[in-house]
Amino acid sequence: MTPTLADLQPLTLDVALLIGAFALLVLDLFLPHGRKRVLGTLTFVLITGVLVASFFVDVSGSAFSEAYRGTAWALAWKRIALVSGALATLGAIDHVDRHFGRRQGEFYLLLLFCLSGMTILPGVRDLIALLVCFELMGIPLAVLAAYAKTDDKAGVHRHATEAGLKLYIVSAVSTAITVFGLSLVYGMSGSTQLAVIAQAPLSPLLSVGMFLTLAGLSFKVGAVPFHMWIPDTYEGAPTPVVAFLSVAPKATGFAALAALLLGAFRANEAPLSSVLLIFVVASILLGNVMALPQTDSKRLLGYSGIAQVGYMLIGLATANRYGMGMLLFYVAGYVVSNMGVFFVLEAVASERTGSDVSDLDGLVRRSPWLGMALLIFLLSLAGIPFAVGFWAKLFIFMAAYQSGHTFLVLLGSLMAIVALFYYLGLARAAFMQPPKNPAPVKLPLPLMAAILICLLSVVGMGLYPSPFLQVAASAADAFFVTR
Amino acid sequence: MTHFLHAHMLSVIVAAPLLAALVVLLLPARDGLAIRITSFMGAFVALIGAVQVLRTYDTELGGLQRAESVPLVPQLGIDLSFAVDGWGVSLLLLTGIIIVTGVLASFTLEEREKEFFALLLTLVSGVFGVFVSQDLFVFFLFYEIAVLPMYLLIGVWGSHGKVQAQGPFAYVWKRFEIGGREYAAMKLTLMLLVGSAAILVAILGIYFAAGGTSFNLAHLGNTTYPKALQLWAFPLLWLGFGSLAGVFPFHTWSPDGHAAAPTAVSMLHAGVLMKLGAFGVIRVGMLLLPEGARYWAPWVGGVAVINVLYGALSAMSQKDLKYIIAYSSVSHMGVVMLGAATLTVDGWNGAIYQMFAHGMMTGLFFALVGLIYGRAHTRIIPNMGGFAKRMPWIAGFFTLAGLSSLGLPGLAGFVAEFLVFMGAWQSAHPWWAVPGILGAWVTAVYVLGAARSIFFGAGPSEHFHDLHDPKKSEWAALWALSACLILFGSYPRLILDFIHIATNEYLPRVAEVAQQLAVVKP
Amino acid sequence: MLDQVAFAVVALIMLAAAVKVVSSQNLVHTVLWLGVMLAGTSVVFVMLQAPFLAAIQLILYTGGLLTLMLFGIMLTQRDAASLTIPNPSHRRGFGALLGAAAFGMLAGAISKTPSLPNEHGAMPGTQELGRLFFTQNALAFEVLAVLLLAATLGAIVFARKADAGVPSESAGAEIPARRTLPRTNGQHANPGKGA
Amino acid sequence: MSAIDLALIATFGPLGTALFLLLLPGLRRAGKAAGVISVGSAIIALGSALQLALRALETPELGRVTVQWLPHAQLGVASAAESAIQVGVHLDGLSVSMLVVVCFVAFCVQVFSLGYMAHEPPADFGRYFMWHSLFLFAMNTLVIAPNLLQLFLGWELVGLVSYLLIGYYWQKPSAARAALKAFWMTKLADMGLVAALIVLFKNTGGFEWTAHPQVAGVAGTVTLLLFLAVMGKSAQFPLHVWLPDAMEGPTPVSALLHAATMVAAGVFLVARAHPLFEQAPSTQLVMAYVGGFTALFAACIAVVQNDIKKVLAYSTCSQLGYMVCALGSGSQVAGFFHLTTHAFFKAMLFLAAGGLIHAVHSNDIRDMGGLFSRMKITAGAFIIGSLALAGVPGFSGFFSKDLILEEVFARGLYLPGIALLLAAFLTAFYMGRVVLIALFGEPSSHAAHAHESGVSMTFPLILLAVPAIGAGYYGATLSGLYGEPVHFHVSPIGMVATAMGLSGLGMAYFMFGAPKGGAALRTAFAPVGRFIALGLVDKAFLNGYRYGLRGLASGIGWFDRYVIDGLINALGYGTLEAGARLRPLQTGKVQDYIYAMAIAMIALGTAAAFLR
Amino acid sequence: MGLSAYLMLAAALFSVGLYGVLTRRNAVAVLASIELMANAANINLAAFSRFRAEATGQVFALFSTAITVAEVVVGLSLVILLYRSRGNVLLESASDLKG
Repeated sequence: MTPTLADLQPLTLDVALLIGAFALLVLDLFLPHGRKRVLGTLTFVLITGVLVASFFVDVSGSAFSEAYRGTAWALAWKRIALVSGALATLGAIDHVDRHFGRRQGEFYLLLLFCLSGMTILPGVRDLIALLVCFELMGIPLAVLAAYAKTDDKAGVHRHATEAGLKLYIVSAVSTAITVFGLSLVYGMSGSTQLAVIAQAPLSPLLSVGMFLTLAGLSFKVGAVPFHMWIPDTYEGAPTPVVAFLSVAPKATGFAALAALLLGAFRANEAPLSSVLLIFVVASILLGNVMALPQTDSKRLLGYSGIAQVGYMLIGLATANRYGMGMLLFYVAGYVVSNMGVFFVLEAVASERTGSDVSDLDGLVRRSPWLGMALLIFLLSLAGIPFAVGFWAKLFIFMAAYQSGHTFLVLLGSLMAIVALFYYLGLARAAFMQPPKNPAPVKLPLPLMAAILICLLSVVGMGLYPSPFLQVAASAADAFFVTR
Repeated sequence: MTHFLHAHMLSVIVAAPLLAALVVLLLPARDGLAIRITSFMGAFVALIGAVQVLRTYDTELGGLQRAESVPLVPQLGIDLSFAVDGWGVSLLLLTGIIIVTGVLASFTLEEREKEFFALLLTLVSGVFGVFVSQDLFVFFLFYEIAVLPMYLLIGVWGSHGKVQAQGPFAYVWKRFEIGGREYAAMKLTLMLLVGSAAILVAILGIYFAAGGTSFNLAHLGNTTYPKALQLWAFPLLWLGFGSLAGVFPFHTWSPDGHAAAPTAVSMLHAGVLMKLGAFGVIRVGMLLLPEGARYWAPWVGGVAVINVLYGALSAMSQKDLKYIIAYSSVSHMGVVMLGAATLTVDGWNGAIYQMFAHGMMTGLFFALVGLIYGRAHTRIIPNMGGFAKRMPWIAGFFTLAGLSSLGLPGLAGFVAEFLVFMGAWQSAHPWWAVPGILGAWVTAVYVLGAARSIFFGAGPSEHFHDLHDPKKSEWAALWALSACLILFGSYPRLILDFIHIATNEYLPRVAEVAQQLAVVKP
Repeated sequence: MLDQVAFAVVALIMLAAAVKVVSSQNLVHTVLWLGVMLAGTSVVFVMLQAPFLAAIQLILYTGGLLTLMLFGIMLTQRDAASLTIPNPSHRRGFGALLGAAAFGMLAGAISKTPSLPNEHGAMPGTQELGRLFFTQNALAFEVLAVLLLAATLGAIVFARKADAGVPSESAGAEIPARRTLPRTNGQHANPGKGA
Repeated sequence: MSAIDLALIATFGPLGTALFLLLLPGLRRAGKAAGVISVGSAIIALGSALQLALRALETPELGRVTVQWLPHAQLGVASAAESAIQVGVHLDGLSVSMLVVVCFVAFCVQVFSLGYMAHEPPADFGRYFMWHSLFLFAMNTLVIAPNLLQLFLGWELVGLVSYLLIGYYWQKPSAARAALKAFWMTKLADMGLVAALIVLFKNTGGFEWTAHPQVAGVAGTVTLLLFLAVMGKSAQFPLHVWLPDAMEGPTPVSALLHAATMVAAGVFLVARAHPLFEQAPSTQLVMAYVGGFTALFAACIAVVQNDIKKVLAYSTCSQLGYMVCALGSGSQVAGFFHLTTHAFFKAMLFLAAGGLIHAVHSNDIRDMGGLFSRMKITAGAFIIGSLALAGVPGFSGFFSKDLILEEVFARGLYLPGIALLLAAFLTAFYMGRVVLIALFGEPSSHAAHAHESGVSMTFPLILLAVPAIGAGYYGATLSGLYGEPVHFHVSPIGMVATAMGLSGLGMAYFMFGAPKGGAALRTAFAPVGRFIALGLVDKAFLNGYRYGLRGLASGIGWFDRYVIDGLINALGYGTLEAGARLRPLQTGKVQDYIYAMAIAMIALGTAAAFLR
Repeated sequence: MGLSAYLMLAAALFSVGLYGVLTRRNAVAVLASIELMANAANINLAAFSRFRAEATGQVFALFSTAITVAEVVVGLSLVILLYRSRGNVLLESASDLKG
């Protein structure tokens, strides 16, 4: 019963990540101010290393008396988190170095801690651990969002603070609600283990607990009506952070929701799934429509992200292996596409503070390849063929159609066209407007690398999605076998 | 090598423009000549390929030939599978001709050639892909590819128009500048994509009804679908694809779009892309859902008839030359849909042949409009007059195109329209023929009327100083298209035989399935 | 009988304290009332035979947290000397409505639930607690450690003297009593040396 | 060389010439050379036509060849082998004699044009002859057609050439308009032909004019539709309005297309499709009445025209009315015979008129006058033509018109018959009027220095004069080619007709020729003249186009732009507006966000707690 | 002394806390209200664990306490940040980003 070192075997990767983080913490203390840039590189190396290791180390099996179980499903989410972490680091290095001066170390450490929370969570099968991981992910995010050059006069500080604060308040309240809900769940089921909870008889108090938990967690994925912090935070927070914030927590949030709803709450029984459908419709409609009038590209992407979450929730709402596999694929595609866009924004707006759409003006003439990349990312988000986003949407629709939600397919594809309107609005600035300053965008190497990686994966997964689809499907199988 | 080419001719045709596009992207932007040459080569290779396919298509054998297949998403049974039937053969040829002439016609383009040609060629390989793909899903993929570059092509290189606000919806004008190129581009893209949304739903329905194992068209075609599915899926396909074919009332993207688009794009869009829509309705809608087709045929035909007359009359009311041609396309696509709706051999032959004929005719038209606009710097007809004095050849070509569009025997247009009318008269709704025929007459009225007010009458006024006949590469385009019009008009069997084979293979199946379904479920 | 009376008393006190927390017009009072409420909680824990929990509650919350909050108040108030800090609230009616609704929802669920667990067995002792900590919840415990570290780190990041900034001009303009600022600011930040 | 080859030469020779001129702009712009080449091809065509005619005199059925034009197979029959959509050559007496007429007149006209158009800029001169060769090709295609389909092809092509040639002076707005009008009117009528074809095809699976067993049911429809086309092409009331305007074209063009051959194509069609028409007596009746009315109506209008070409144009209408009426009476022999004779003398008349116009540079007969003394040959030809047209015994017109009247009355079609008789009187009258005013009236200033035109313009006249006078005497032989040989005999109707004609001439002389002219009579007839001159039919068509068609069109155009398109824009606008209206929801105050969450949470919880 | 009494108490505290979160304008006060809510959860846990006679609930409660404390630590630092940028700690003063 007492945990041994063997119990850490399924958690090898996460432990490695944490050890690396502590090493960096120590290193940070000894690095002189001028040299802190190297921390970013090291962080990237660390995360990438763990990612690579994830292909060689066997992390299956359960630990801590069923509190954690490493499965293909968990591994898939782990990798998604790691990828987004690595990309975020890559995209942030330059920004951090320029703006956060001597506080770089903390930035990367917080990122790493947050990331470790994300990597552990998908395999967790115990309410308490789940909650703790969720918080480990959440608390650093609020700090990262508020990260800003405190001595600048251009109001970054104001906005970043506001972004962080809003995220913090919302997440704190959600946590309170979640904990309250979980307390009821535990109380009515007598255990904190998902598997046991799934057996508990359904009583009003239990389902209230479930719903409170659902309400508490779904703010992290930003489903309507728990979405309202998203646009503000995205607009205010530093772009590289937003790039991370806009994908990783959503991914992990979905992992958590999946674990709870399907693992413990039997979402495939009404009324949970119908509630999810409400979330889906609301998110798709509101997110897309609200994005239309936006003039700040980060804010716009915030709203569009809400809509995207609506699509992902479809996968969750189907509550079958097909749907879950497609959800996984969708998230993977969304990670690369969305981060790509934010990196391009970062590259364009790097000197300035805001992120007005007009910053993109004439991009394709300033630096053609950057413009092309932006276009491809946007088309991928809009779900246009031969970009990964297309397959993602398609598969989700297939899942929806298969489980009888034909109207969701119709609604989804129609709203996807509304989405195309504002995505093309960004493309319009880049392609049809004359550039404000014709000088080519100067692109720091790490950022360029990040954009390139995103581009390659978007196009690659778009041209030949089948292997990734395979992985997603088998992961979903694993989830349903072991839940 | 040659063997490889022979084995993968279709892939070559589809890939050639795409490769050319990539090469163009890699070329330095200032090297205009290299860009033009490359794009021309890309288009030309595709054309040669198309001709080769036509030459080597075994008319005795018929059916699908030159099949190639590569699994794309095996989990869902999506294969990248190509093959041609009689229809594909002819439409490949059409596309080849149009793109080559289109590239030639836009040699004189001035700004940002690099992106322009790259997008143009991408679009074209999408079109080729649609005509050869034998996998419903890949069909849809290429369809999207063919539709999308249009946004940038029109939005960046298009030309502006203005429409003054009035009518019941005048308040809308405060948000859009109607007639502007970006408006046109956006409207076109969105309307067509709404169409493809509908298509997607129908496709999913078909796919899962067929077992959800494969998107292969042959497999889907051999399945017999429940009547209910057919009845709801067919209209989705009809209106979805139809919106690209300019089916009333989803045609309004076409006038603005074509008017705003640059020459080559209008040529390609009206010449080939609108055909994709009609082709989709027949190839997917009618062949896969015969019962649905039979049930909805009266609607399809009725709307098509509206298209014919409505388009023609709207064209008649226009002052802007490009709008006239655009509306005429709407009208002529109505003829195509009418032929499709007849569900008769002659009707279908006519429909496909009309795609072919109208493609070249409208291509020629838009090429000429481009030239006239480039020289006169106006498209407003009342401002013109007597141009024939300075540009006799252009006047001649324009008249030729006009004659073909009004169905003058000896030119391609006649064959198609005549076949369609014959089919209509043989069909279950013979009276469709009447408005169809009248439409041809109205066409005569507005086309020749336009020709008169542009080219004839008292000589051009002073401020048209640089009116002149075509220059180097433009000649080639005009001559090629006109020659095709005459050639295929006087000896239609060059193409019609191929079309006929395919029709004869497909139509009986449709009829039979429809029949047996009808008896199964009275 | 007795414990019921006791519970009733404690519960009433806690509720009263809670109400004061959310209604008191003086920030310091708010925090203090919070303290009362938390203390009450630990009493409840004792009633529930969770002495360890009660202890932790007392130390962590009532001790640590209150101090922390008061610090926060000190740091962010112009006039640290007096303890009368305005603490307004708005939209009371609507808030009350929602609060009531929430209570109604929970109360309804509780009352509608047929079989609430009801075992009066002996509570396992503190060593059982420890066992649970280090077997089943070892993972959670480890993660929690990281979490606390992260939180500290996060707190430090912004409190750093080195490049802690002054309110930017735009923000500063909103401060009514500008003159009193330097003194209070001086404790934790001096505008002079921005990083 | 087989008959088929000859026919093909006669047809494709000219086409070759046309393409040759089209593709060699240099040659075309040279002018004269182009003309010569074109005339050469015309000679070749004429030669092969005559050759065919000689052969036809022995055996009228010279043969038939067809090739498949479009693949067609009924549903289920895989091979495109047994096709009915064919083109080819069909040579019998009818087609051969038409061929001869066409080639002969065309040849004469082209020769005449060499002189007449000499002053044109060379480029236009070349274009002119290019179109002429094209016309010859088109017309011959029509003539040698083995079925109605090919006939239709040629039919449309000649229509096209007529459009091009009427619009020869395209810089004159009136000419451009006239060309357009001609094309629109005929095209409108041709829709009838298309309809006839598709109906015929559905029932007989082909386009043959032979009496097909299954045709009986639709014979009425088909023939009526065919007749609609005939009315357009052969300028029958009320579709005749384009023909007078067509005179905007050069005079030789009027002679060839709008007098001798093209407009007669309608008559040829009916004669061709005689087997069909025979099965539709009702249609024939309609034809008879329409023809008769047109003959009289057009003659009336011709009386008041002062433009010499207009007079001839209306007289053409009227004569075509004769032919149609004859066909309506069921005798394609009479109709077609009149077609041949009319072709000769009307062509001659036009060419002569062209000569006169050329001399005085005006179409107005009042600007001419006393030209007889100045240009004997031309005037002589004109007089011969007029006499033939007036049906004066001895001239070809006399025989054919006589034949027609006999047939019509023999069928008991008295009303049309009487109309024709009156028309005969008027014909004589207005031709007399023209001759008297233009050739013998007192010379006007224009006519002062008029002189005989060159040989290239007189030679064709002489050439045409021969058949114009003599054709009648070979009536038997000619009509033998395409039907029962008719032998001329004196008949009461013929007498009446002749009397009418002569009295017409007399009256004309009394009104215009007599030294002390019947001014009284002229004034008496003036109001009638004015009424006729209003041209009500023409105005009706004009308004129909302007206010009917154009009005409808602009209405629909408005509807499309502002209602259909407006709806779609409104949809997009609505969506954008919704987005803008929703923005205030996002207040920026975090507590409002928590409100949203709280409300949702409570709603969910309540649902979970109470909805069970 | 039944379980439901404790649950009711917790529910009441939770609701009062919610009210506070919604209505208080001072960030610190809002934090305090959040504490109320979290604390209510703890009472639940303790009560349940008592009436199930097993310790997991208490463990859970301990964890949630720790989490809450960590949260407050960060929260306060953010409040300070807010003060630095706005010169006050009223939540609504942080509403530049909207729409």
